[in-house]
Amino acid sequence: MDLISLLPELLKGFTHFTPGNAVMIGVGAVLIYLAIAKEYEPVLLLPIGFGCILANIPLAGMTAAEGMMGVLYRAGISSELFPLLIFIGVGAMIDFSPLLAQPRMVLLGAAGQFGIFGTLILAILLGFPLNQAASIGVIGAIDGPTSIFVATKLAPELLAPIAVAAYSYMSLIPIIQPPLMKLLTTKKERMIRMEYAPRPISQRTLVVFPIAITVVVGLLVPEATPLISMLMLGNLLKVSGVVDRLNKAAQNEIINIATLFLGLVVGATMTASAFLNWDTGKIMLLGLLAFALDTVAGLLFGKLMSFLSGGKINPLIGAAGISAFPMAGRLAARVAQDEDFENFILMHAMGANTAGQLGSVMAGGILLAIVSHLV
Amino acid sequence: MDLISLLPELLKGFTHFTPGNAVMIGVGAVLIYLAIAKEYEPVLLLPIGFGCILANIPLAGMTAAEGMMGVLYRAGISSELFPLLIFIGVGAMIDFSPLLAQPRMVLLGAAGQFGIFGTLILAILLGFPLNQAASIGVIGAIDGPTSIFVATKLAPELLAPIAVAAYSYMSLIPIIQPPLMKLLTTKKERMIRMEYAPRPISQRTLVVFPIAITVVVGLLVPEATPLISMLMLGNLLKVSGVVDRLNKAAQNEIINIATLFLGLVVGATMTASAFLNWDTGKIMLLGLLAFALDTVAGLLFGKLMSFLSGGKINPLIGAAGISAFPMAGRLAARVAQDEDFENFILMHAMGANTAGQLGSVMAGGILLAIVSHLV
Amino acid sequence: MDLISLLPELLKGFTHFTPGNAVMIGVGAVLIYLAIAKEYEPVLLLPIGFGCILANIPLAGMTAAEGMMGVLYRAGISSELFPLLIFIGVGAMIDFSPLLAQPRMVLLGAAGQFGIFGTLILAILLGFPLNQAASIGVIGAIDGPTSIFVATKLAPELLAPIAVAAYSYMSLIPIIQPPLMKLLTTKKERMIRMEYAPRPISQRTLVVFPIAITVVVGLLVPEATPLISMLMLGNLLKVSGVVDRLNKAAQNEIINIATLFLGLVVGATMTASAFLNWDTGKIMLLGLLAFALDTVAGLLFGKLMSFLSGGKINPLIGAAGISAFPMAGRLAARVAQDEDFENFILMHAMGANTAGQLGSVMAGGILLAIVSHLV
Amino acid sequence: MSNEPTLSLLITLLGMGIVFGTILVLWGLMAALTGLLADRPGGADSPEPDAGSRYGLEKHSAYSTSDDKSKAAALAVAVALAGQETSTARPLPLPPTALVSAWQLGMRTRQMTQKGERVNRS
Amino acid sequence: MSNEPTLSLLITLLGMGIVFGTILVLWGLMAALTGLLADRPGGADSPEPDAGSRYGLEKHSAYSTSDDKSKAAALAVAVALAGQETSTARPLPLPPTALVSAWQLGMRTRQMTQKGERVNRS
Amino acid sequence: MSNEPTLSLLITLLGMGIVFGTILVLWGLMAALTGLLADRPGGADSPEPDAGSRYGLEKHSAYSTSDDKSKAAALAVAVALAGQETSTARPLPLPPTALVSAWQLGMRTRQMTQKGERVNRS
Ligand code: NA
Ligand code: NA
Ligand code: NA
Repeated sequence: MDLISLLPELLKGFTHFTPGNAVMIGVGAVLIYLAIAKEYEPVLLLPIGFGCILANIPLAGMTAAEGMMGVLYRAGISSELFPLLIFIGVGAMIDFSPLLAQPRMVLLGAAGQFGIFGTLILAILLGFPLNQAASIGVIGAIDGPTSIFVATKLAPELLAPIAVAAYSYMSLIPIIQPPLMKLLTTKKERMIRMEYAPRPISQRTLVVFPIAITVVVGLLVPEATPLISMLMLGNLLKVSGVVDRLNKAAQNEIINIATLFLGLVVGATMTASAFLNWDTGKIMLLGLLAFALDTVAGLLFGKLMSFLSGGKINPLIGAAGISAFPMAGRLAARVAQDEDFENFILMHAMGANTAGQLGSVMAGGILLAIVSHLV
Repeated sequence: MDLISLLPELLKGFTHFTPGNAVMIGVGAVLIYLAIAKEYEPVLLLPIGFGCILANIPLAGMTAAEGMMGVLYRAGISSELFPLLIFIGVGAMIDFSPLLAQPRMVLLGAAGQFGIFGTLILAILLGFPLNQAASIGVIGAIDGPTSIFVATKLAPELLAPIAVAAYSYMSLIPIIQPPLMKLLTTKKERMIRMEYAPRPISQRTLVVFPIAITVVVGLLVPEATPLISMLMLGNLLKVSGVVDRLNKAAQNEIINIATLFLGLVVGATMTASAFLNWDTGKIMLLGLLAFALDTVAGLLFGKLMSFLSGGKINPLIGAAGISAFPMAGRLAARVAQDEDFENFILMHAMGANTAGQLGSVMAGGILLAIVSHLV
Repeated sequence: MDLISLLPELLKGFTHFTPGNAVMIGVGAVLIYLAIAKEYEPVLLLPIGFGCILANIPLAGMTAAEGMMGVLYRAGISSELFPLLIFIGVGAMIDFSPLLAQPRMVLLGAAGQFGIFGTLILAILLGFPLNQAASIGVIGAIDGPTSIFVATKLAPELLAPIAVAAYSYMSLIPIIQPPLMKLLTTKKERMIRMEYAPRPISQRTLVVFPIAITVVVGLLVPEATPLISMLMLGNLLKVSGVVDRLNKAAQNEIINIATLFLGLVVGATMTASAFLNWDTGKIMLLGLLAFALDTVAGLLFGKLMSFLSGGKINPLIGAAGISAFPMAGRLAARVAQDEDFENFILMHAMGANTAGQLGSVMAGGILLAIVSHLV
Repeated sequence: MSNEPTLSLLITLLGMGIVFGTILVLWGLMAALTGLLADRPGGADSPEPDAGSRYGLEKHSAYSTSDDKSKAAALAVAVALAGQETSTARPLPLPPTALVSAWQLGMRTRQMTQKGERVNRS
Repeated sequence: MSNEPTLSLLITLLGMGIVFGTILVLWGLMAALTGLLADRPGGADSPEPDAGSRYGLEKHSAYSTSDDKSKAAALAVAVALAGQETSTARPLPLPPTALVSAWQLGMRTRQMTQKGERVNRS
Repeated sequence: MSNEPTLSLLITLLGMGIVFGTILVLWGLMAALTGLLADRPGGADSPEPDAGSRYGLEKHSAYSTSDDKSKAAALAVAVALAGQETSTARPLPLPPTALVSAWQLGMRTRQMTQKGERVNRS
């Protein structure tokens, strides 16, 4: 009845608006700008940026437990469903043939995970508790769903900065890696041409591979089973050749819907109160270091393999072992070509790159296992 | 063991069948008939009609809490997810260029909302309590998801008649509007030709527009944020041009699945006991009035603008401000052409029409805010 | 701190691995082999096989209540949503014209359900309690979603072997049926040529049919309403011709996603402890008998109809009345052609086949009603 | 317990009885539907002449002028063969009287062109 | 209770007032957006010259050389008519000054070719 | 607390150790798979000769007759480049011995035709 009492109600949007909200809306706008103008991982940064804006409109209720973002958070993040659904689609898009054709390339997928642990050490030194430090370290998996999966289990309170770091830097790989590549390798090394004499890969091998990987990794690292198994399920849908309907569903509707909602929900955790603090800054810095450490470790291991093979291996492919499929693989091949326009190491780099994808998931699971046991 | 005791069990479907069920199955059949033979909003009226039939088959258990319709009701209506998902898809199908090219057209989107409030007054006079009266008024938003969103929050017990009224009359716009247009405008007015000299719209404008609208409307009317933000998210997915996967998902799988389930679940609330009463009849009548009031207010405001502009504005485009995108816009253009076959006001009418879409969502949010505060 | 204590942790995957797990992983691999190499219902057997493997990796946590499979089980099996969503898609793929063109063919859809009840009797004799025996009997519906729907309600503990039997034998129909066809019919009978002089089917008939079936079956057998109504909804989406978006959604995204998840989740119930027991063996045997009994009953009823019609009906079409759409229909037509290359009974067989689909759903609902009342 | 087998027999009798009973009802329903809702040439008493004629004219026109029975029969099988595909099936445009000879003749013609393919497939 | 009608009138006044107020804000916002973010010929002070020029050049090139006003107007309507279709719409490439005569002329030309169709449809 | 850095070092040692250990197991696994499951020319002891030969014949026939090594190498890269696209990838049909010269030659040929495009893109 008392309509005058409505006035504060009418202005409540403004009276509850904080400078922090304004900053975060700006952050969201920057993410959307990067997504559209720079095409940095747009399918994720655009929804994340938009979710960030939504989370900082006061009283809109979308991030409340019963609001849309709250409902989607429980449906897909708490339940871990969204990263796993995305992995079904990713698996259906990966071709493991280059790796199976040159099995020794798989070693590079191990070296490229050092950044995870190096960053963990640095995070501990900066004062983060173990569960948070491990979650920050997994930014070094250079694989969005893995980072989100582990962070949700170990330190959900850091989900937003970790996801933002993981996806932002993923897009910056063409800027982060080349200087390190040139710094750590000689021109002569970068000019090494590699033989490409792979074994022929039969259809049977391609089909048995994802099943065998699921079982073997599942027994060795049970905590990695959800991620690795969904990646391998997607791959099996593709290589089987008999379930085209499911293969297409995995590559389209399932991954698209999960990606859109994952991005929105991750962005919606970026409230001013949760995001605007020193920890976020440290995480962004540590995330950058994680990417660099991965690349350095991969390159050094590549140089070791080059030395051990008597100079038959181009150490650049080590940088492709960090995951970030398929950008890192293509980048290594392009840097080699920058030295020598007639040098083609793409197939080797893609082998290392898919090995990095496997290694990232396993390393994430291993860290999850160790830290769950200790915390 | 006592198989004779099974006999009533065998006939239970018939013994629990009431005349009301029969009437409602007839209503469902009529809705399906309108959907198929008359093509009145078939993607919604067909599922609503089928859901209505299901709800009136006794003991089928589909509308029980643990039945399929109960599960879907909680998943998509209680959670408000279905109307919001539909809005993502609608947003991805709307082109705001005609509106941005003629910003003053946005005013028509305000006038076309008077039906909401006029109907609220009438509903109060007919004895409906405020929360129900407001929900009935929002039929005048002439926008299905907005009506369903507000009704779910304020008066879920009236969801079925409100949704049926909203979608049925939406299809009747070509019958409801033209007589009012001819009654309220002179032939001379209908023959006014309008200049089309819009500013050029840059890609940047199209991208910034949905983000700015989300923030500004979100601050001014927080209650409208869920609806307006999902509409704008869909639009951003489209105009960004960099997330074609998500744009297609919004326009296809997301909106299709949400529409099918929304229709079924809304129909499933049409049980004989809930639907067959005088209130339903009153709501259907008030809904029709809401459409008429919107049109009248839009036309009168169009005449005012025409007068103020010195006769440079054709008042017919006022009728396009009611929302009901894109039917109302096309209809206004066609009525103008009926007078003068060489008069083209389609771009202006579409501008007013998209403005009506924005105005409807905001008016729904404003009414929700006021009434939530008072009830 | 005590890293030595981590060692058992590191080997936990192996220490918890049982011979039963190994056997079940083998079973999963065999299912995947059948799916890929033999193309036996690959869209279901491949996910089931993969889910089986996942369920037997110790400590992976995917089948725990909060694991991915647990989440999907509650979302789609406990809620009965997955089989019903699949039925929407199946309905959108079925053409009832051949049945409507020859209404008497519907009788064959009744005879082909005898296997359900015959198997129930055998299961009771083997010592299964009534609820389990009935669930096992419904394998004889020769229709995956019906079997899963009824088993979930009556005996969820037997879901895995029942689903595996239902889908495995479905693929074996070309091996199971022909010997029985040749055993039970004479060459002369198999050579009977049938008139094809159907009434013309109007669009209106095709539209009214699914609605009428829903109402009539719903009143006669309320327990069958969920299944029959979703089958008919899908069919209505198709024949209406005005909701192409929804029709495509039903035939693609809805059925594909539900099928993938249903398969995974059903497979994930195949833990060694739940699956490796004599009951599973008995169920597999009884399931095979169910298929044979259905075929025999269908053929004998076909012979009866042939006799009553004065030899105008080819008894082979009786074997198509078991459901298993559309394989059984095509098989009957092919066996007839094997005798006489110029004998075409495909349209008649397809009529019986779609009748079998209806009969299977109704018989499942009837058994569910009777047993729910008695247990 | 001891009478569970008896019970299962009773359930079988009852169950198959209801199945046959329901199916008989469906038979009647389908016969009624196809009779009442057939496209009538005059269509004077058609409850929805508009829709009926619209569908009749627009959607069946390609078929409705054809009275070649063998073509009609071949079409029917083609529709059935396409049953699994995800098409929006159109109603069967069959003439009211196509005798067995026409049906068999039509199929035979169709088969000639497919013979090689069929042999390869099986 | 007795003053509920009065309350509803007040709600109407308040509600329509806020609706108009918000819409006026949107008008200002849209005017500002279209003014500030227009593609400038020089683009010297453009905040994102890279992206701007890229979009301007790559995506509008097909239209931007055309100064035929009737074509532009016809295009605008074509875009509006296609509004419901699931396309990734491109921004309107309209020249800054297309007077009413050009607009009407363009549409008239377009209409000539569609006349028969339109009559059939309505 | 004070020994958390030490702990983190131990975790790193342990973690990288397990990562390398697991990867070594995968190496062995992959070597075994590619060895055991290769398509054999004779295929006498093949565990599933039917499926194997079927896939081999039906699906690779387009490639298997080609012994032009440079084409094979170019194909391999094309497959890798297409890795992100939503195709049902076929197994790599590479001949068992394609030496570095053939590989480099093939790529060079391919590159010639793409030079302009590549320059524009970067
Ligand atoms: Na990595
Ligand atoms: Na409106
Ligand atoms: Na059956």
